[in-house]
Amino acid sequence: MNLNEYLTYVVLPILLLAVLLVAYRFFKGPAIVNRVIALDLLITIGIGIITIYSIQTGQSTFLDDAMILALIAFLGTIAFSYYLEKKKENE
Amino acid sequence: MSDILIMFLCTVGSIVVLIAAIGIARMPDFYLQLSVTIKAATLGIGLLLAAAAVFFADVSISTKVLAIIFFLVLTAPVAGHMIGRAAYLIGTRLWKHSVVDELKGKYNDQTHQLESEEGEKQ
Amino acid sequence: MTDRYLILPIIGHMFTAVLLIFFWRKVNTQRIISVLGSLAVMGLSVGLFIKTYRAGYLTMQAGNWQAPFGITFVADVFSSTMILLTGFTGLAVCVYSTVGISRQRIQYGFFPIFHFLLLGLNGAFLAGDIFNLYVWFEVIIISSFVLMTLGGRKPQVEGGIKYVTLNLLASVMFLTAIAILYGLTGSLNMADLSLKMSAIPNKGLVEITGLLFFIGFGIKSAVFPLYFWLPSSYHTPPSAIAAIFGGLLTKVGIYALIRVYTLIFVPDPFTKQVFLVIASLTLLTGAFGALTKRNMRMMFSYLIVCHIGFLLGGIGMYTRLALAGTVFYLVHDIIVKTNLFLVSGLIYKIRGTMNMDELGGMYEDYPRLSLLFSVVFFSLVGIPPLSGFWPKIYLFRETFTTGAWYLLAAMIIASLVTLYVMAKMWGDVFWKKGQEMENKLTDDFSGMNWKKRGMLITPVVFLAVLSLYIGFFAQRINVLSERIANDLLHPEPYIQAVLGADAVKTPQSE
Amino acid sequence: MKSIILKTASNYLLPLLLLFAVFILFRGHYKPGGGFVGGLIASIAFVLHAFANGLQSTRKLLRYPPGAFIPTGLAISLLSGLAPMFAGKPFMSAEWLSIHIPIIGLLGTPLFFDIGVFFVVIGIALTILFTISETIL
Amino acid sequence: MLTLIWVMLTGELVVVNFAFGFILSYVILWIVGEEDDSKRYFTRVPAIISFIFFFIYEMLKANLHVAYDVITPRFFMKPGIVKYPLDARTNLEITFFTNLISLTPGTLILDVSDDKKVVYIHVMYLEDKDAFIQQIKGGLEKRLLDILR
Amino acid sequence: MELLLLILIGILYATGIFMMLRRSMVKLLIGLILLGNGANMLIFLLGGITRGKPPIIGETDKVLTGVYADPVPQSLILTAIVISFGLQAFAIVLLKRVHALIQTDDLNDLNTPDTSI
Amino acid sequence: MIIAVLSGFFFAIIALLSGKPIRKNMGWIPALLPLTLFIYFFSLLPALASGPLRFKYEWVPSMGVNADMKLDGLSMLFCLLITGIGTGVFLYASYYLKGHQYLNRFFCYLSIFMAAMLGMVLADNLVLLFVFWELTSISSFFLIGFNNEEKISRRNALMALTITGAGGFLLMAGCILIGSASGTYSINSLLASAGNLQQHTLYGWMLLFIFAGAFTKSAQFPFHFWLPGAMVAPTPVSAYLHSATMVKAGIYLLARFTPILGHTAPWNITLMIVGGITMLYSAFHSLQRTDLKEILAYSTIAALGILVFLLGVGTDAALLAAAAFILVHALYKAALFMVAGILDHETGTRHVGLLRGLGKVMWPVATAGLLAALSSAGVPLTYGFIGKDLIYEATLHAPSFAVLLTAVAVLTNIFVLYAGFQAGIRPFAGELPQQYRQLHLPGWRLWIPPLVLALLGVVFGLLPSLTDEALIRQVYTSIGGQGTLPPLKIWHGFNTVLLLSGITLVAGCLLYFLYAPSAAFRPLTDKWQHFSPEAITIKCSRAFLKFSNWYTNLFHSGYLRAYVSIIIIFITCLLGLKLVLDVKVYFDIKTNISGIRLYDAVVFAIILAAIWKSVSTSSRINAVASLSVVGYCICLLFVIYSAPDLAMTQFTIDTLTVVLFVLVLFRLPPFLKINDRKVILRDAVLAALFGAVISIIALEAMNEPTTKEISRFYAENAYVMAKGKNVVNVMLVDFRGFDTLVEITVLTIAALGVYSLMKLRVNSTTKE
Ligand code: NA
Ligand code: NA
Repeated sequence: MNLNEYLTYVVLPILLLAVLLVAYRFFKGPAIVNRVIALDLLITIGIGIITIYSIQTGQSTFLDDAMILALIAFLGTIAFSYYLEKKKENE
Repeated sequence: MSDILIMFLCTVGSIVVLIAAIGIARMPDFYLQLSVTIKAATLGIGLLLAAAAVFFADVSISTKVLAIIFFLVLTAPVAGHMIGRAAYLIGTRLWKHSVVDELKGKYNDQTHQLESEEGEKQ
Repeated sequence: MTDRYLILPIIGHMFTAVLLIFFWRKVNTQRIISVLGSLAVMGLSVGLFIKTYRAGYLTMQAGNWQAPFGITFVADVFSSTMILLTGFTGLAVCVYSTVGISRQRIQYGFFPIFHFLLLGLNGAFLAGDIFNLYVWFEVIIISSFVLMTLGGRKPQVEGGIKYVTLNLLASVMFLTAIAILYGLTGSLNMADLSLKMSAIPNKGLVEITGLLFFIGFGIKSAVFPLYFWLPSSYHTPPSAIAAIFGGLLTKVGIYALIRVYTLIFVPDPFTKQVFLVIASLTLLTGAFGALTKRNMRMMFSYLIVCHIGFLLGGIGMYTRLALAGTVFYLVHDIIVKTNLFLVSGLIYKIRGTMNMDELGGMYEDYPRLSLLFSVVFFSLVGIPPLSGFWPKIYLFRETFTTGAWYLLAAMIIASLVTLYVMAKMWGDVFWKKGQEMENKLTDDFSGMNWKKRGMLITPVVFLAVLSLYIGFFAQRINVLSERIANDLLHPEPYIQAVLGADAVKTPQSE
Repeated sequence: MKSIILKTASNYLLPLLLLFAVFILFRGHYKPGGGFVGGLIASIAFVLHAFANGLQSTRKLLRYPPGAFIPTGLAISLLSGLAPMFAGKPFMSAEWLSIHIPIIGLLGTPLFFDIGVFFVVIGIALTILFTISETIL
Repeated sequence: MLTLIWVMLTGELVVVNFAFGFILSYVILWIVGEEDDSKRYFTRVPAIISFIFFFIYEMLKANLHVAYDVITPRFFMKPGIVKYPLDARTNLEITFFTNLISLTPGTLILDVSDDKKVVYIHVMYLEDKDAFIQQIKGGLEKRLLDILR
Repeated sequence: MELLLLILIGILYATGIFMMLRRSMVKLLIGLILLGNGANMLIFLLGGITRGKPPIIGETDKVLTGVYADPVPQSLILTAIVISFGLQAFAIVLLKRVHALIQTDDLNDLNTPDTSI
Repeated sequence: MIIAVLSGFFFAIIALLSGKPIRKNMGWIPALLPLTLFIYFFSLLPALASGPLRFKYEWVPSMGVNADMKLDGLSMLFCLLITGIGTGVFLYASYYLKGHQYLNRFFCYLSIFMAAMLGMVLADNLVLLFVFWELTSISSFFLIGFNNEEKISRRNALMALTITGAGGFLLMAGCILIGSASGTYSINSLLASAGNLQQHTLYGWMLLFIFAGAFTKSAQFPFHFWLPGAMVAPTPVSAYLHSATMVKAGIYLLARFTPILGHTAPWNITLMIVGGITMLYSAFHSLQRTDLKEILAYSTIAALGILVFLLGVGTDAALLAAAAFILVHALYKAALFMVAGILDHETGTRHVGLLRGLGKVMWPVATAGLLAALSSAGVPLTYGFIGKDLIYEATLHAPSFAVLLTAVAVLTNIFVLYAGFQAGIRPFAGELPQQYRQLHLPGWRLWIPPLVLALLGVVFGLLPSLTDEALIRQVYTSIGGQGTLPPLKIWHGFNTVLLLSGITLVAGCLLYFLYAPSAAFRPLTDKWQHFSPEAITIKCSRAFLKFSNWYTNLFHSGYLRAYVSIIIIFITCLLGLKLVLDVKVYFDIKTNISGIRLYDAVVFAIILAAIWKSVSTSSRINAVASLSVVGYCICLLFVIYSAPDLAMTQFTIDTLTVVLFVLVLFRLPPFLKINDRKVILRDAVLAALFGAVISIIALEAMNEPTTKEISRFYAENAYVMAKGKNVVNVMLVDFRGFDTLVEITVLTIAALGVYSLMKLRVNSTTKE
């Protein structure tokens, strides 16, 4: 089994399984905060998938996308936190 | 040789990620879910990225990988802190088996000011 | 012929707009810059028109990338005519706006956005690339969104929601059509598309793509049953804004439709039939709507819808003369509709209401203005020999040659209703005795000095003179229209101008 | 949102993100990136700062109102497009200098064009976000 | 520091690049305003490295603990929120400390009090509150403050 | 994969429209965003999709060779994405403005300018 | 000739600008214009004998529309009437409206009208004719509505304009149809192609259109009712437009087209029936009116009916009769109207029952009235007698139904006589009531014109040869009369015609003496009022308005989602129909579809789930979160399918959108909980159909092979020529850099828009 096949048949399925589990949490909730962290983790795993994909294809270009994801994904989480706090304040 | 290293890193990394995923799917309350996810994912992704660095074996890529890891380590805890804080503020419940909550009642309802001592509020 | 100065009417507005943003909040400076800018662009437009009229086709390859690889700008007689009209109406509305638009709105960017709108229009007229056309359309819609809601009054934003939603829907349809076009041909240059589309064997699919464009442009030009955004919103913004909308926005949809349906597609009988039926229904819908409305500008809005039917009908008949009629009507309609809304603005300034039941006495108080307005109204109705009359000759005529009876009937009904509602409005607004004094107290107009009055009236006079010119020197416009129609039906020179002389092979068959 | 942690983190992240934004801008011609993404990242940096420290301090940090970036950027792009016209070429023709600079590569009008895009994007993103967050309706 | 990151990002170890990176960093720092304590990073490189290794070790240990709990069917957790008195005083210190706490599995910072005296930590395995506090105090916080001060 | 994308595009268009038919302004906005995504995917799909070969010329090459992703649809989508961001931002703010004026999210409350004569 | 026409328009402008002098005491000056023109046309009269006079001017030659003019007999008759009676009316009006605030405007309209009328009768081009035709309608609108502050004036003006306008547009269609069928708009050339036109498949339509124009303008049944309404205009207008000239435009049109379209069964029969009904209907109605002007209006309609009727009979005799009767009627009717106007002006009433014995105080007026009435009655030695003679001559020798036609003519003439006497004799006869004793003869400008007209009626009656060869025969030839007919004479000897004249006279006089005008018959007719053309028209127009309202509100209901539904239904139907009709959907899974990988499937599944969530969730913030999942997954797809730039941009923008939403959303209330299952199902089906149509089209497009020469060009030249390695970015800043420039413009505008939308509050008193 060479590297590429190993990645395709072992590593990626593991990651995809992880994605499905996180997605389960996202859709199940129950509260918005659960969804937010699920979303955050989804993106993080996305970084992993992109990394594996870039190894598979030999295109280091995709790592740039991973970098962007890493840098700004948390802004979304911060925004949701902001929303929740403001919403609370407004009540 | 490097292939084996890559495989190793990838396997460990993906398993860590998977554990985090199982964690978030299984953990009974929000805080516990949050606890397991941030770091596990950070570690796992870090390992995967390290695998990429080994694979490309190029200074520019290695530095890039380092940069990504650096960003992750810098941002993930902050994000976790923010959403955790927000969750507490909006009253997300702790797991029923939790043993102690010393934060309870320390937030000023109007201003969200957080006291260090219980008595200072009055 | 390549001409790198071709895009000056675009650059001119862009330059003006950027300059205006630099002078943010300086109201008087903005007024001056804006008028000068409009004047300059009008000059450039006249220059472009003359050059194009002589040369036939001018092209510019942006970035010096040869078509079909770069973005091409093409000026043919049609587009330069549209640019010229935009220049005229733009200047008129600009001058009117200096007084007609409140200080606050100018402080919050009315003028730069106005120039961005004109920029978008000029861009759309010159675009020789279908995606570039899309981008220009986006400029147009976003600036119109902003102008529509500028000031944020309740009816404005309520109408704005509908306007925005349906126009975005139109954009999506337009983009969908482009996607399919690219999927079919791998090209975006309109001249290139013209060649490639005719080579595609799956004609049904080609027609479908055309229909997608029709839907996109149909929403923008407010044809039945895609018109709803127009009567929901056009009466809400200030008159100067409504004027530029009423004059040009729906027409750019028609322009694009004509462009696409002459250059890239050729309507098959099914499509023609669709156009004709929709044109007839548009005429009737607009007419019925105009009959029911008692607010002047709402009525005008429906008249816009109504008169789009003439244009679409001409396209649907798709003969040389019908297209010439359409182009003539387009020329007339742009000038007159713009003026119509300016006039409504003046009336509003004087009386403070648009409701015809509350208006009256204009004839007594402002006899000369009334006369001026009547010129506008008559032109709109198409009282011969004013501008609206001439194109109907060709349009009526071609219904006989193509056998589109229902279109003729719809055109007659629409003309009659237009006559009726305008006469009724004349009776109510001008002839009827002035109502209680309450309205007169708020007469903003009488309190103005001659300079301000001049700024308001001169544009109306200017456009009225233009429409009189169109009416009395119809020969010139007609020659122009026929030439444009001819050009449109024979796109080979266009393609050659864009892609080079050997792009079009001489037809092998026959 | 007053959180010491976020505040501190954002203070360090801001220069980092800005640096990153410029990096993305300049390398756009060779690798993924360019003026848009660069500008967006730069504006995200400021947004983050605003989340943590409040709008006023971000405004103070910027020195100029974000709206000022817009005409500046537009002007840069427009001029970089117009420049070739003076050399007798059509609008937006690329003109390159023969100096090679690492990362950035060749200096040329398309680069300036991209820089203009960068500024416009910063300007609009910040204008939109700041306007919304400071207006209490 | 920024210069270093720039070079890292671009991945080209060329003198010109350093120079450009430096100028750029300078400009950015000028834009974002004064950063008084940015120079001190360089003096502490060895301490930082040893700290990193310590931290990675701690993190792996905790990770395994949590992982075991996650994948086994029953939970052994005793979660709770603990008030932790801070020794760290400056914002930077606090931030570093809290981030590291959060990165360690099983612990999570919820908030810092407004007077910066205490942090509230969510802990997964809270057998003994005081022992936990002592463990952090003696380990992570002390080592961290050694580096930063 | 093209098949899945086709289905996805259909679903994006359909749900986009479905959301536009609801009574809430926010849903309307979500619908528009979904529609925009659908159109982008359509361009992407019809431009031809290619795995793992971005249109970036290698360090040592001067031209793209072999199989590579079509750069045209990418540049078109990029433009479209950015434009729709501008439009969305405006639409969101408009929504906020409307809400501030009439204190509702219900589209049924917006018909004053239409039904008046 | 054209100068003659244009002078009217020039003068109109002058009149408009010289308000004061005209209002003061220079009111007679405008009358010089028609007078000059009258003299001009009169001087051309001899030249006419040697054939029509032509004038050519190219106006819009590319459309075949030229300002060509032709002066033949028919035109000459009308020109002389227009300018001659015009002179009288101008003079009359200058006194009648002396000192009126808007006298100058009045003369402006009047001159426009006169010029338009002249243009119309001179035009030798169908379109030109229509141009002037419409102008007469418009100027008539302004003249009817001259007393604009009265509601009834405005209403009747609008009614007249609408009816004549409707006819006008149909006439336009007719003119253009004829022009396109024959290839020319020149009336002169049409004469040659009369045969072709009558064989044309659309001949019926041509007739329909021409008749529509003529009947509405000449107030034929059932379009007649606007004319009595038009009597709200000042009397000079009634005298000029609504008796002598404008209403005869329809007659002129029919006469003009007689040689072109006439002499066919449909033409003749329609005209006879319509003319006949109009004659009787309006003649009968004139009995019930007590208002002088209304009586005259109905008798005018009757006279117009007679003319239509004569043109319908279409024999040479009938044509000659028509030619003469135009002149006869114009002379006496204008005079009678002016007389009625004088009475109104002096006494302030037009009620026949109130006016008595006024001959004693204003004998010249009485003379004019008497003479005009006699002429209208066809008393021997008046011109009216000759006219009536010719009519009876024509009906008696009609090719079929001669007796019936004659009877109709006689009956009508009796009523016409009655009406003439009511207006011209009754007010002057009898005892002068007390309240009118102090009345004086008004100024000469008021009574000279009717007197001259009435006298002319007698002069021409005594010396019919004055008009015969020079004018009436010319008219006769130009409307297609061919045979030689005996000259006009006072005395034909005793024959049937004379007998009929006698009967008419006697019966008419009996009627006059025995039946005093009253509203006695009104109840009777009021019963039928619901079925009168006017009532039906009003009812129809009300229904039409109601329908318009219903229709407009049906579509334009105010509900955005209704609009969206309609649009989507339209799109789906249109595209679906086309797909079904013309496109063969085929689906070849092997050639076009590449394999589905695991991550494709997972990403796809998550997108679907997220879309579902964003649709079904009842919480806003959940919807936003789901939406960002969709966005991030798409982003991942972009990475997988080789679009790193896209992925970056999509990702950053999605994040910013979330920020935006978050900033806005927290103040909004939660979603409405409206779960009408039926509505949801309906919308879902519609949306699904729409999505399916788009998918099918996309599938079809995917199946088409594509050449990629353009992207190949980019791939090959991005580095070589544009010096960049990221082809997408090179496209963005260089190959397609213009798009990007425009795009940042869009962003700029959006930002400005957001700024102004959030900050600007315009106060509601500003009027813009
Ligand atoms: Na880019
Ligand atoms: Na682009």
